[in-house]
Amino acid sequence: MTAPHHGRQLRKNDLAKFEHTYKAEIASVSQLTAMERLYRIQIIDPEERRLFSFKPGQFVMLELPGIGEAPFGISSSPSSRDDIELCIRTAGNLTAWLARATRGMRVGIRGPFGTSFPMETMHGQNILLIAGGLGLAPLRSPIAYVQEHRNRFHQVEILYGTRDPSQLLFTFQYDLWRRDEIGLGIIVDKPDPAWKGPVGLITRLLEPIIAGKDEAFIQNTSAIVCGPPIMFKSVCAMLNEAGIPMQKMFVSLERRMHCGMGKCCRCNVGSTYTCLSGPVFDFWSVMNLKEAI
Amino acid sequence: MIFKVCEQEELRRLFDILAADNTVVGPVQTGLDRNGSALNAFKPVADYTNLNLGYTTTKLSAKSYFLPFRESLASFQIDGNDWQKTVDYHCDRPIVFFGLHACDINALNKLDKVLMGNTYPMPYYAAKRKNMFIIGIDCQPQPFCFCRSMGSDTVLHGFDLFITDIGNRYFIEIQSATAYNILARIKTRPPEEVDHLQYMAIAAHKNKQFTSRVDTTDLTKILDMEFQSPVWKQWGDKCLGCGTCANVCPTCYCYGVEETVDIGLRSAQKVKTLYSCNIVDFAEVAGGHNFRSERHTRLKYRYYHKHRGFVEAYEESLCVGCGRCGEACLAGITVPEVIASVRGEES
Amino acid sequence: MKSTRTIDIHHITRVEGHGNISITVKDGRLIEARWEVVETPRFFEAMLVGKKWENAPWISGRICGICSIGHTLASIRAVENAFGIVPDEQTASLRLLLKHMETLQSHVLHLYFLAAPDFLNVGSVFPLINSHPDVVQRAAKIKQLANDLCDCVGGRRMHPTRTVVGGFTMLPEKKELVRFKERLNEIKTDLLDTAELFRSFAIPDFSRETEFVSLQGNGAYPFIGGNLVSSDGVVKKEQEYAAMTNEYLVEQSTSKWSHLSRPSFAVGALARLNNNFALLNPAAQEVSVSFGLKPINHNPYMNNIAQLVECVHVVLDSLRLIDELLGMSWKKPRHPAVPKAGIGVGAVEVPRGILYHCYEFDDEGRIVRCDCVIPTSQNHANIQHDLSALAEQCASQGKQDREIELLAQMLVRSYDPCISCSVH
Amino acid sequence: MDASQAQNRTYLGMPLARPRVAFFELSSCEGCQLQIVNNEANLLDFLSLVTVVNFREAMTEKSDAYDIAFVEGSVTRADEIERLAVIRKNAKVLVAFGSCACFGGVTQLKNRFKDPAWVKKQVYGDRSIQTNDTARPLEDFVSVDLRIYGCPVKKEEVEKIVTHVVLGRSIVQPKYPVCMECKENENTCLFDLGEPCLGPVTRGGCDSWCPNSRFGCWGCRGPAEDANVGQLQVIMKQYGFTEETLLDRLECFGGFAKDAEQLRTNMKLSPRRHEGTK
Ligand SMILES: Cc1cc2nc3c(=O)[nH]c(=O)nc-3n(C[C@H](O)[C@H](O)[C@H](O)COP(=O)(O)OP(=O)(O)OC[C@H]3O[C@@H](n4cnc5c(N)ncnc54)[C@H](O)[C@@H]3O)c2cc1C
Ligand code: SF4
Ligand code: SF4
Ligand code: SF4
Repeated sequence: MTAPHHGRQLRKNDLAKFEHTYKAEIASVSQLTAMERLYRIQIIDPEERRLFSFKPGQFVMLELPGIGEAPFGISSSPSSRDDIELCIRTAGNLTAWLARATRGMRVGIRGPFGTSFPMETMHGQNILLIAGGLGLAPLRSPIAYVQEHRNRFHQVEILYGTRDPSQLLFTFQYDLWRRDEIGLGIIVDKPDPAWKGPVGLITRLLEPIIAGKDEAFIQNTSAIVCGPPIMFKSVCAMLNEAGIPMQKMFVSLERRMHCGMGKCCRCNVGSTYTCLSGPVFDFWSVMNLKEAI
Repeated sequence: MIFKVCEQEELRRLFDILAADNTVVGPVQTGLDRNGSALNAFKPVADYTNLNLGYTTTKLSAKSYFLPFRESLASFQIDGNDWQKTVDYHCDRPIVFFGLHACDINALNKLDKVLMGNTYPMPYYAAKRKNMFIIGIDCQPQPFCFCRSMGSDTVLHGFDLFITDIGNRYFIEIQSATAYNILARIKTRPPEEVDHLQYMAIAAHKNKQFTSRVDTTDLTKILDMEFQSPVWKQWGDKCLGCGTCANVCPTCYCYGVEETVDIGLRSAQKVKTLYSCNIVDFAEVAGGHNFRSERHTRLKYRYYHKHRGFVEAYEESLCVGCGRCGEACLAGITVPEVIASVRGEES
Repeated sequence: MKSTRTIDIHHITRVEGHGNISITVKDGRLIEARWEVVETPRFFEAMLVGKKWENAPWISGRICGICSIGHTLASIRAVENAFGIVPDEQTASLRLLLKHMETLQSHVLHLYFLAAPDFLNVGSVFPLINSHPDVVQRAAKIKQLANDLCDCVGGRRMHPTRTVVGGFTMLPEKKELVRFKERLNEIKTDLLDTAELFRSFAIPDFSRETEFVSLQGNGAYPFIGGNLVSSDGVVKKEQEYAAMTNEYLVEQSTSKWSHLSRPSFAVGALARLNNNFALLNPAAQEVSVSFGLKPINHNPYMNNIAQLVECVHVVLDSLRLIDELLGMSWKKPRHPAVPKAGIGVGAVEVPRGILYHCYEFDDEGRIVRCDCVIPTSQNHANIQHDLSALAEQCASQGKQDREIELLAQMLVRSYDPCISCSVH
Repeated sequence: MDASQAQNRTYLGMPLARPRVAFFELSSCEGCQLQIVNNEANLLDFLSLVTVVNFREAMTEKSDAYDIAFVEGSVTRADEIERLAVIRKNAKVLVAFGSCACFGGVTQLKNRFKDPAWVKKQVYGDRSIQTNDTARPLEDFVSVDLRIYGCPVKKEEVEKIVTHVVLGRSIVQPKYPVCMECKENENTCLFDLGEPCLGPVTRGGCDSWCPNSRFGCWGCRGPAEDANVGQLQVIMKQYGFTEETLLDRLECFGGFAKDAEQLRTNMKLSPRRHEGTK
């Protein structure tokens, strides 16, 4: 297989794992934007809760019996063992139902599945965390990791672009990030009258950050890029231009998924299962996947 | 490997022994097609005389017995705010396959790799697979068979018994201890030199019968290079996008999941349905974006999955060359022709 | 009270299709009672022109959702008669069984869902779900059996898929038929309970002499093909149907109307029973007599009871048919049809009365002319005459509007009219 | 049904609205409505999900306050256009119920004659009769929110759709052709048996109702998404069926009206070739 396998682990009781659902409860819902909500989800059984752990970049399958099941990237800190947070955009059947859901609703969780961002291998490096739109949701988990281990990283920059200011996610955290000496640049495509920041595509924010950097900086930098294919394609091209090795850029691919376990084939790109070998890929692997972008 | 030889009549006794406490599934003639040729299907059989062991092929593979077209993955009892999930692997009785050809057994071996291997074995499949007793039987190559090209004309494992008709007696290959013990209940003898010679003669004769072939040399690389080849569009224009090729194929396992609530709102079902990558919404995601909206991109994907991706992952192709897909395709799209055209060969 | 009263019922409910009733009474005297058929025409008889024969049963079955099986069988019979095909015994028995189950399904639908609410003083079957759950369950049970057996023999209960010219595309499995025997036996008591229920209803007392037209039984209570007969003594061959139906156009209706020896005649369960009483299964006869229903009965409201009697008959006859079918060894389900030029007529007794399909073919089997005569269109004139007589009687008895309105609607409903069918 | 009987239903703790539904019919055989009543086994559950306020075929009471209107039949007369406009105004969700409502159904077969006067004359002689020249689907006059395909509609599908509507789930209909379900049912392909079939181009969801009876599909559910009608034409020819056979099926229910029109033009086939011979 062409793709790396970091973060993949064999688990006990594999057979029973296939349809194993953690019963969980929606502990709180907060509206982030018109279309996105943040759901705090807590596994009900304390023993199961203790056993559940994940790495930044991994996803879970969230199920409402009879309504549907879909993959969502975990958006909270891997060290918080009490609950997980999912940032969900209303997009169709299940997500529309979730939009009406309130505290206390019982949902099913399978997972965590998939590969993760190799945070440990980035220790001692500069990190660029680049997000477009809903791409900030899966980035919030590695950001939390960086915050908690801030001294293990050098320069850390978050670059975030959305279509317009009303779509900005997690606005309540921006100051906290900056306080932890994480650079934060935000750009919008279509500003409203109140908008004071830069306007344009995310690449505009990236330019000054990589422009004129010396070889040492470039060689010591990793990037995590999340967003629509068109966005990560141009961002990665620019990073590549600047000399950052493709193996050190990580993207998260989104495909249709029905199982999360490399069986249903729906997420296949070329013939790589996005759910097993991904969703996190290094960009070199993505280049080798036919029709990935 | 242990070999035995038995008289033809002994096979009926073997059948009766197995049928006494198991569901036996085997090839049965179900009718005639418009040209008067026999139509065969794998059906549960209670009476040995209903078996058609000399069958050429079946229209559909045997997969409905281990990968049903539709299977409930879980059911839910809904109780106010709460719900209970129940999982059932739907495997209540062992199944005896009486008379699978080598290609179909190879297909099971390939499915094992994905469905029983990797991180998450699929219990619905595994439970049935582990409850199988397989008797293979030799066959005569048909004009559409290219199993030889795919290395699936013989089978090395994945069965209990394999029988070859060597003229008024059967040559038996024994793979499992279970099979060995069961065979003790019928009359067999060790093969003699003449049996070996006869077996080899039959195998040699069979090898000469193949007319259809696929050149797999360097195929993964060629497929990679020819990703943009215009031949895909030509085949795509013919494709009906009906999913028939995947549905008849012994190795196609892709599926979709749907959840439904019963009209009384008391229970819900999570149902898996085999899907086909040729179907228009196979790679469609929420919001309507379709990663393969054009017919030829979907058709191409089926070939890439079987002949490139699977090879890279498991060092073998996901196609056993049974030729069913080409036979069933109303538009006449066959694997040998498609691959030949991608290789730039005249077909 | 005003001296001139008009009762207008726009789109009478619990019937199939659209019809209006209008009654005007002045100073206790009837001025006019009108039965209007306002259904939109669909032009099936034009639609089929130019189409090959194999289209006829598939398309013309769509004339009616309730008796699509009857239409399909009449159409098949017309084609087969034109091509000189005589169905073998296996096909004939299966078709009759299918026909019986449609009759049962349709009669039970009418008796319980459309007629019974009137007698129980409710607007529909829905309130009965709570007030009379046993009644609704019984209706559902009988109907479901009839429909399931239609699925089994005809492929599906509505717009059947297995019925074709020359036979069937495939045959039911015998073990399925055995299972249906059990269920048929089981519902015998449900039918007796149905009779008890209807015995508790006050069937309006009203009679008007008329002529009754149906198939003429030849050794068996008639359903498919044979001679045509009227209670006034007219007998005609199947292919002479036009002389039996004499269709004409009237201004108040988009459906054609019919007459024979008198200004109007009636078809349907009551007509069949009046003309073929002796051929009913004895147990069915017994039920009939218990309601005082004997030939020739002229009370149109008794059509409900005639339907009930027929339910008993078809269930018992189906048991006989299944035994007969189980005794046969299955032959080829379907024989090839060779088209030829000519005219074919198929007459079939559908739940609401006798139905005719007639096609003229060219030598390649394309339809040149098509004519379908629907039971309800044959009944329209009779409904009009009954309605006038009823209104007159009510007016002279000084009945209240509400009562007249109910009686008038019940009268129309008792014919179980299939109005959209009659317009087709 | 009496609204007072309505209890408040919930699903997974979420309260569900109990929609008021009405059934209407335009030009049709009323079979699709009957399928609701034909659904004996689940009728009670159906009635506890919704409140039926208008169903002329089965009940006398009527109300114009409804949320969902199921409209069966095609539009063939001026008064139907008016009725439909009123229904559209009253209903939050308008459902085109069955092939007639979705595509014109068998009734649109009269459209092919292009000579409305002849059509009328064929049935009514010289008497004048009020009717539109063509039979049309609902969406030619009003916006349609949901389509339930089929001639007749399939009760299992109706049930599922109604349940989904009540639950507030989006309605996703199969995009694949009938062949998909036909294979699932392990049928022998009718082409192998020498029968024509429209399954390869017709939208699935009927569970291959007709092929299950060894009867080729006539396309009552209209085209599948991305249907390859051109290729089916090639196949029909290869299997020895005439273009007329294909045309008969394509034009039967109106879902393939454009393809049928095209084919008829290519064939230079007059719909009334018999006038002369008569
Ligand atoms: C690895 C991964 C992580 C994701 N993370 C997030 C997240 O953090 N927040 C978020 O809002 N969305 C996320 N998505 C997208 C999310 O899964 C879809 O929006 C969701 O499936 C829509 O489901 P639905 O039932 O509302 O839509 P429908 O269109 O009604 O979906 C029907 C079915 O199609 C499949 N499907 C449809 N769209 C997608 C899709 N884009 N990806 C995968 N399967 C799909 C699902 O199986 C779903 O059950 C992620 C997707 C993937 C693959
Ligand atoms: S792809 Fe075709 S030839 Fe290969 S195994 Fe599947 S059906 Fe057989
Ligand atoms: S019978 Fe019709 S629907 Fe079934 S596979 Fe063949 S073409 Fe497709
Ligand atoms: S098989 Fe075809 S004609 Fe029959 S119900 Fe399905 S779509 Fe309609």
